[in-house]
Amino acid sequence: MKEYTFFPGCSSEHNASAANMENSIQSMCRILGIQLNEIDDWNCCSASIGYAGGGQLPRMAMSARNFALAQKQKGNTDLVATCAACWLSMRETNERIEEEPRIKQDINTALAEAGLSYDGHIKTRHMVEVLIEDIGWETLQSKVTKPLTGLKAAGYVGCQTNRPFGVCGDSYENPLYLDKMIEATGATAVPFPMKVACCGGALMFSETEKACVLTKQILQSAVDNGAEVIITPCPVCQLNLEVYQGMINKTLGTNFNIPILYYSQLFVLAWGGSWQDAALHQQVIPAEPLRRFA
Amino acid sequence: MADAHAAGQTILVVGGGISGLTTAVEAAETGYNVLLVEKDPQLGGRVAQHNKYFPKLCSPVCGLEINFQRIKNNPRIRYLTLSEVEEIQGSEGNYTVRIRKNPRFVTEACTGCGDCAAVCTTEVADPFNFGLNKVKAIRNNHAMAFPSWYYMDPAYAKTDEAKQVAKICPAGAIQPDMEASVIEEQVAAVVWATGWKPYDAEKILPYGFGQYANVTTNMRFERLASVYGPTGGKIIRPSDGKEAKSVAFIQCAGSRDHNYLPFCSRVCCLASMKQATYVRDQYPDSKVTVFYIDLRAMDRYESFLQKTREDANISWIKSKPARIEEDANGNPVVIGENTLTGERYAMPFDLVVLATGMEPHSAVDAKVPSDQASHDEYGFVTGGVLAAGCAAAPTDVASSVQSATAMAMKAIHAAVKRG
Amino acid sequence: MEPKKIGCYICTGCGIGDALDLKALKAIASKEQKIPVVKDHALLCGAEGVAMIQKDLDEGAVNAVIIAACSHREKSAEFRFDIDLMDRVDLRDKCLWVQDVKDGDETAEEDRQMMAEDYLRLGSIKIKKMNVPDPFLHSEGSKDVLVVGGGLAGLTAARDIAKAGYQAVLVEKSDVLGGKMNAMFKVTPDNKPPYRDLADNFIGSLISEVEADNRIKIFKNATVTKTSGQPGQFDLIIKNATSTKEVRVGSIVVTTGFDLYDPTKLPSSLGYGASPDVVTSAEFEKMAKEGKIVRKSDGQPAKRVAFALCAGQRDKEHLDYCSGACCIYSMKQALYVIDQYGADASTYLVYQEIRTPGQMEDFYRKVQEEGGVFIKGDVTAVAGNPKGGVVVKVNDHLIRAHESLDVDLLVLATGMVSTVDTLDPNSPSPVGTGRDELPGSILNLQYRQGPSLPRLGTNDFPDSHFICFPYETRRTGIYVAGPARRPMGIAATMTDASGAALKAIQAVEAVALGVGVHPRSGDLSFPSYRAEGCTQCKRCTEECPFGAINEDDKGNPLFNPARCRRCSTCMGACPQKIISFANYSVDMISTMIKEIEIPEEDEEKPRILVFACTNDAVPALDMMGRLRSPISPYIRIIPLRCMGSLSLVWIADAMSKGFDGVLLMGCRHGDNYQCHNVRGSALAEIRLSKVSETLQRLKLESNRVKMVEVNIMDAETLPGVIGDFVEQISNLNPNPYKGF
Amino acid sequence: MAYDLSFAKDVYNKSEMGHWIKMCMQCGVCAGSCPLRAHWQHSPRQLFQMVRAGKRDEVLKSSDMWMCTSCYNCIVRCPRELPITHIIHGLARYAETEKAVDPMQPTRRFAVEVFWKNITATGRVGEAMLTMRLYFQDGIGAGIQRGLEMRDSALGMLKTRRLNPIPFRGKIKGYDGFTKMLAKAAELEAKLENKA
Repeated sequence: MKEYTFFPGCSSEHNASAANMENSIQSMCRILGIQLNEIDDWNCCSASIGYAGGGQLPRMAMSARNFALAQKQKGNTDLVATCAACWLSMRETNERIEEEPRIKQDINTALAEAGLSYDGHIKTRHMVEVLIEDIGWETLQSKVTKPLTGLKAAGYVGCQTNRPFGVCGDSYENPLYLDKMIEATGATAVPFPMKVACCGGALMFSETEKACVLTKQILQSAVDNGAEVIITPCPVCQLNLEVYQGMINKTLGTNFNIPILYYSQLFVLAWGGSWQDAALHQQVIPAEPLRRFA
Repeated sequence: MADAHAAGQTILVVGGGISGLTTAVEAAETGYNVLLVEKDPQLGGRVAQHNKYFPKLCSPVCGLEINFQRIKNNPRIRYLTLSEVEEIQGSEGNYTVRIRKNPRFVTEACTGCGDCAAVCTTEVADPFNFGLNKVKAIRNNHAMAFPSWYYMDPAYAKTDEAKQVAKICPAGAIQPDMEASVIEEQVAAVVWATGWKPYDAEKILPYGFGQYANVTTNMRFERLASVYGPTGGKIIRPSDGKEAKSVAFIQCAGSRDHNYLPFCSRVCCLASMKQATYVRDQYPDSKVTVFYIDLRAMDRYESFLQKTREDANISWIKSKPARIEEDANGNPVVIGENTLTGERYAMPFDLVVLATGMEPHSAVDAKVPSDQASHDEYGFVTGGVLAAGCAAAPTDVASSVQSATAMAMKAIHAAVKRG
Repeated sequence: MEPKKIGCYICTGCGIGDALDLKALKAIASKEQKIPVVKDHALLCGAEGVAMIQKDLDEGAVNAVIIAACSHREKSAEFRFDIDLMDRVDLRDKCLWVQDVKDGDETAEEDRQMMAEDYLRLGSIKIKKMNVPDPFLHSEGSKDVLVVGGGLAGLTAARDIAKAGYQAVLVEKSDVLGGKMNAMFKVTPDNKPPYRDLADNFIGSLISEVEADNRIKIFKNATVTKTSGQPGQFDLIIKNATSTKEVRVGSIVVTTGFDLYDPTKLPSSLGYGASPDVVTSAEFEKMAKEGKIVRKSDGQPAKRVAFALCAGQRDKEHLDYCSGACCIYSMKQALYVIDQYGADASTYLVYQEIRTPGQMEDFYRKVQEEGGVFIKGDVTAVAGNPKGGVVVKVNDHLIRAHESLDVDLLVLATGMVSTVDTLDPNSPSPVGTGRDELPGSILNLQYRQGPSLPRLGTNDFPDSHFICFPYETRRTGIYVAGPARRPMGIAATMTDASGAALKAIQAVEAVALGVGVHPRSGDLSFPSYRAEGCTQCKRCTEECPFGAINEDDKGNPLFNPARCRRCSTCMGACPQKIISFANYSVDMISTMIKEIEIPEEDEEKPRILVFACTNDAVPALDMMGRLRSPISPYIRIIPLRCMGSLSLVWIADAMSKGFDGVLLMGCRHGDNYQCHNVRGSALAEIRLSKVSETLQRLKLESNRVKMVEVNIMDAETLPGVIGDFVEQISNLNPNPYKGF
Repeated sequence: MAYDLSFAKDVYNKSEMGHWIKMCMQCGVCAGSCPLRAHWQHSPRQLFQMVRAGKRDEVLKSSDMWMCTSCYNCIVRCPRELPITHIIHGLARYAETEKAVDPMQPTRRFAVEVFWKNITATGRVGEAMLTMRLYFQDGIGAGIQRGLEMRDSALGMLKTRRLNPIPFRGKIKGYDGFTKMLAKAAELEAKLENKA
């Protein structure tokens, strides 16, 4: 039984936009014997868009509070995040606290107001890093009982699990880990030149038209390369690609209807989990292509 | 001789490229003994792979030929090929060096008749042409190669065929069972002239070298343009053999970049101007585009820049491209911002040439042994043993020759000190 | 010396024996050419074969050797014997390997055999005509080296010469050593990791090192008013205010450095003179060295300073070249301002292209780190500011806007101009000007071709073999180093000076042994002439690419063998055929031409003579052999030292002998010449323009003689070039002089 | 206008990672790497040169910094290793604190008025409220309009239990400490200066 401190992030809350990720990840961890110990009373990481309202210290203080709570509750065990943006801002905050004395000092002055303190030393890891580094490809493959043979999937890595830190030293321009995960489930990873293109991120809210053009190109490339589904590790990407398909079809004259799934949903299904376990019932665009494996 | 005893001293020159050859020849013709050590089977080094020199657009072989003649006629120069310096003990004026001689499997008795290559059935990717074509496993680098006797790939030497081939050599020069040997020499000075290797373009991920067939490198392009290269001098694109009439050169591909080589490789700008003339001379209806950050045509080379600028079919875009994509026709599409117009471009070309920079051998596969040198953070030799040409800094050929001649002088100082 | 005893050794290896009729060949050597010792061996370059030759030499049966085997470019180590006379006949590379003979094709076999036999004849004649050169030696030769110019380059050169164990004579025109370096405040870390920090000026220690060295004789306030003689015996007159000294040296290094481009000549848009607060980088450096960086106008602190890079450089109207060091120099000066005024400093560098090559990219970063602002753009106007300082109008290319810079000082980075007087190689040689002192001339060479060093093509640089042999000039034993030769910074200058110093001591050693230097290093031969035959036509003295030949008052040539590069251009120039070398002469080649067998007209086997330059064309022909590219069996190749040695007599000889055509293969000439002797192939072409007269006299078509430029890598195209010419000739009637 | 370093020096000191702007060599890689490059009037490197030229208003009023999608392409490709994404975020924040940016700039409005308020109100994102605020920020009409456009998706989200029907959510337990912490952080932020 492997244990990790867990930071779900806002979108993974009950009834939140990434509930399907959260639920499938919990199933995934159950199968793998991973125990995720959620930080009690965690707060928002402030996300990538938090800079404008928060600036440096308030923004980082928010992540720091989560670290402080984690340290208090669970010591320095690795902290696992499932959301790309959470993982990124937590990791960045920790780095700056450890590298910049001035930041460390100010952050702690602020934390003191909440009766907390943090001096670094908690490693923030993305769930995919845990799968690759701690569980290992062999196990991921060996768990497969219902290989998704014949399923054509486009592995959409997106931005924030890939840059600026990257996952397990994978390349920024052509990361392979997600394709490898798809292949591990028995499915086929189609060639996908847009795998690291940007979906518009948070600008989907404020610059919807511009962002939709980006999202459209990604969907188009996946479809052109024969993908039945798109797989992603990032809730922002998932949301933008799935929820805005309708609008894109309307405004840009396309007729996409391609399910956007998380790697975790694919694993759970391939490992013999139920439709529910894989939270496939929580897709706005139904995961029809997976029916044949259910 | 100024000092008969000093003249008895030997100067060790490591590297048989233009710098090493120059140090060797200049020191020997001043009256000193020289031991020249080259790790490859034949002398000439990097320049031997070049089609032409800038700014005169003449063949490097011309200058090499004189130097080779001078070596042949000068009993003061001993040279070892396929050899590497393993250890250096002592200090300036009084070194003991250990040199490993790797087997060539062909002795100097070889007459270059070529009978062996004719019957050899094993072909390998030609390292001299960066693997762009295949050659026999027993061969010469090129028709002008010096020394002109053949060499055999170690892997091939182990085969039964090699033993058969050995039998047909009229001079009995082929010895597949030849083994490495180690010699020790006393020398007064050590001149490190190990030159450079092209930076590995596959590391420059946004440009997709290795991923896109029609993205190549400047050194490969030299071979592509050479009559003795893989295409007999036809400038064609690898993917489909189509004539490459619209060619882009991307400067600082690896150089001036903290993700790769932080220093400036000095010659790449001029090399690309030169290579632009290859394209323009071969296809009158061709168009060349050069993407650059700063055009570095130092001092008198400026006139070469001005000359190439007169050609309206060569355009210059001040921009470090962000990345390369490939379109449906296999054209590399170069994407970036023209920093003088602010325009964001995406331009397709038949062929893109990456002006990859210089990585000093002294940083990777020809380190100075036994801590006998200090290096800067890039691996250039900055102290300890003497360093000539690109072992000390990125330099063009003329500057390398200057540096190499100067190092001959410094080496003589060491010999005099000893003498 | 004892009579020639020639031995001819024929190799039958590499297929020679199978392809050629050995008996016939040996007969040519012994019976026809009367060579006493003729032997063959199946692998002549093998230990046994070499031993066979050595034995004959040891027993005194032979003292001159013909090796009839492969190209002279092969097996030089094996065939290195301790004798004065040897020649190689190439039966393999330039005969066997370029003759495509199908089995049973008797005509082709016969043609190939004829070719081999002719080459054996040529070799035999050559060795018969060769004499052992006895080297030009001089008892009062000097090995001292003159260094002109006591700046950084000169001091470095003098020190290195002394450290190598030679005497140096250092002449400085001012009363102090150190030159421009004396005005330098700090120096850039050109070759000092981490390439970021300025270092103190080190010139003082170099000066004391030189002054303390008793092997260096120093003349201050002095100039060289005369340089006569030749390497090993250059006789100088060194003058200063009070005295005149006569000094003999063996070779010369010119390190007179540079002047800065005259700022008053700059376009008014750069504002020099518009306000006292527009200064040159030299003026700024002086100010920084003295301490306070202030406005010239009112002495107020100059905290805001702009630097205009390329002030006249890269501009056809002013200096068409880049001055190499100014970018880095100006960055250094920006650091002065920042060091002095810290946070209050504002420095702007307006540039065209930032040129910080190699590791100096780190220095660029350092200056940015310190807050230096770099603007790619042009200074379009400068006006004095009533409040002091100047207002500089800038066209900023990076933000595409015309902006103004309100600064305390504008520093113009003016460029370097070489101080060496040079001679336009294309202008007719100024007869006799070398005989008097030329104002401003560095050396006042007493050379018939003038007191100055010839320029490289249209470039105003005094070197002659740019790229591969950058130190070479067209005046043997004289080398130029530092910014006098080419704009360069401090580290490059010191390297350059060391290199030139090496060349200088190399030259005196060569002279002492009586051997030539580049490109025919080690050559013992030198020209001599039959005075009584001279018509004072002066062609030799005018055409010598290296100015080796002076004239007496009557116009007779005065040879200076130690100036000579052994190219034999003089020999080719002489219409009287009176100039020759011990081992190379007009008569030798003429006799060779006459010795070649010319088949009867009815045999329909034309003969075409090829004169090939031994430097590039001959290696190219060898490569053709290695590539096994077949060529016409009708050609006969005679290598020449250099096309410059081409005597028109040979064309006449070839024609009257019955050759149907003559093809000349020389090096590229013009601005980007590749002729190792600079002018050789160019002069040959000029001479050829007169050959049509000869042909008319003989009633022959002028297109029977053709000259082509051959580059060493042309093996691929040569068969075509030869083929076309053979074709062209076969379309003409056979030469009517056959069989006369 | 005239070059002046006072603005640049402010940015070097006060704007997040602003001191890195000195190091830009104007190669243009950042612009080429940006997914919304077509929509930037001035590319990042142009903004940097404008900062160095002292164009305070043009920079701070510019909409460009607000075009950043935080994809980090520019960061990983910059040959001078400038943390460009953070510099751009910093400039946006600096424009916000200087009150120079047009309050109606859409991204500024969403990030500051909607998102930041939303997360600081409870300690966590309330997605439903966030979406509502976003839709209705231009008034009821526009809100309904926008809501209708997204109606199907919204219903889909509700059906799949990925959108909370009740827009209001409780505060985190340590909310008081949380707000005090933010207040203190904001106070220190004002005094914060960049290293180097």
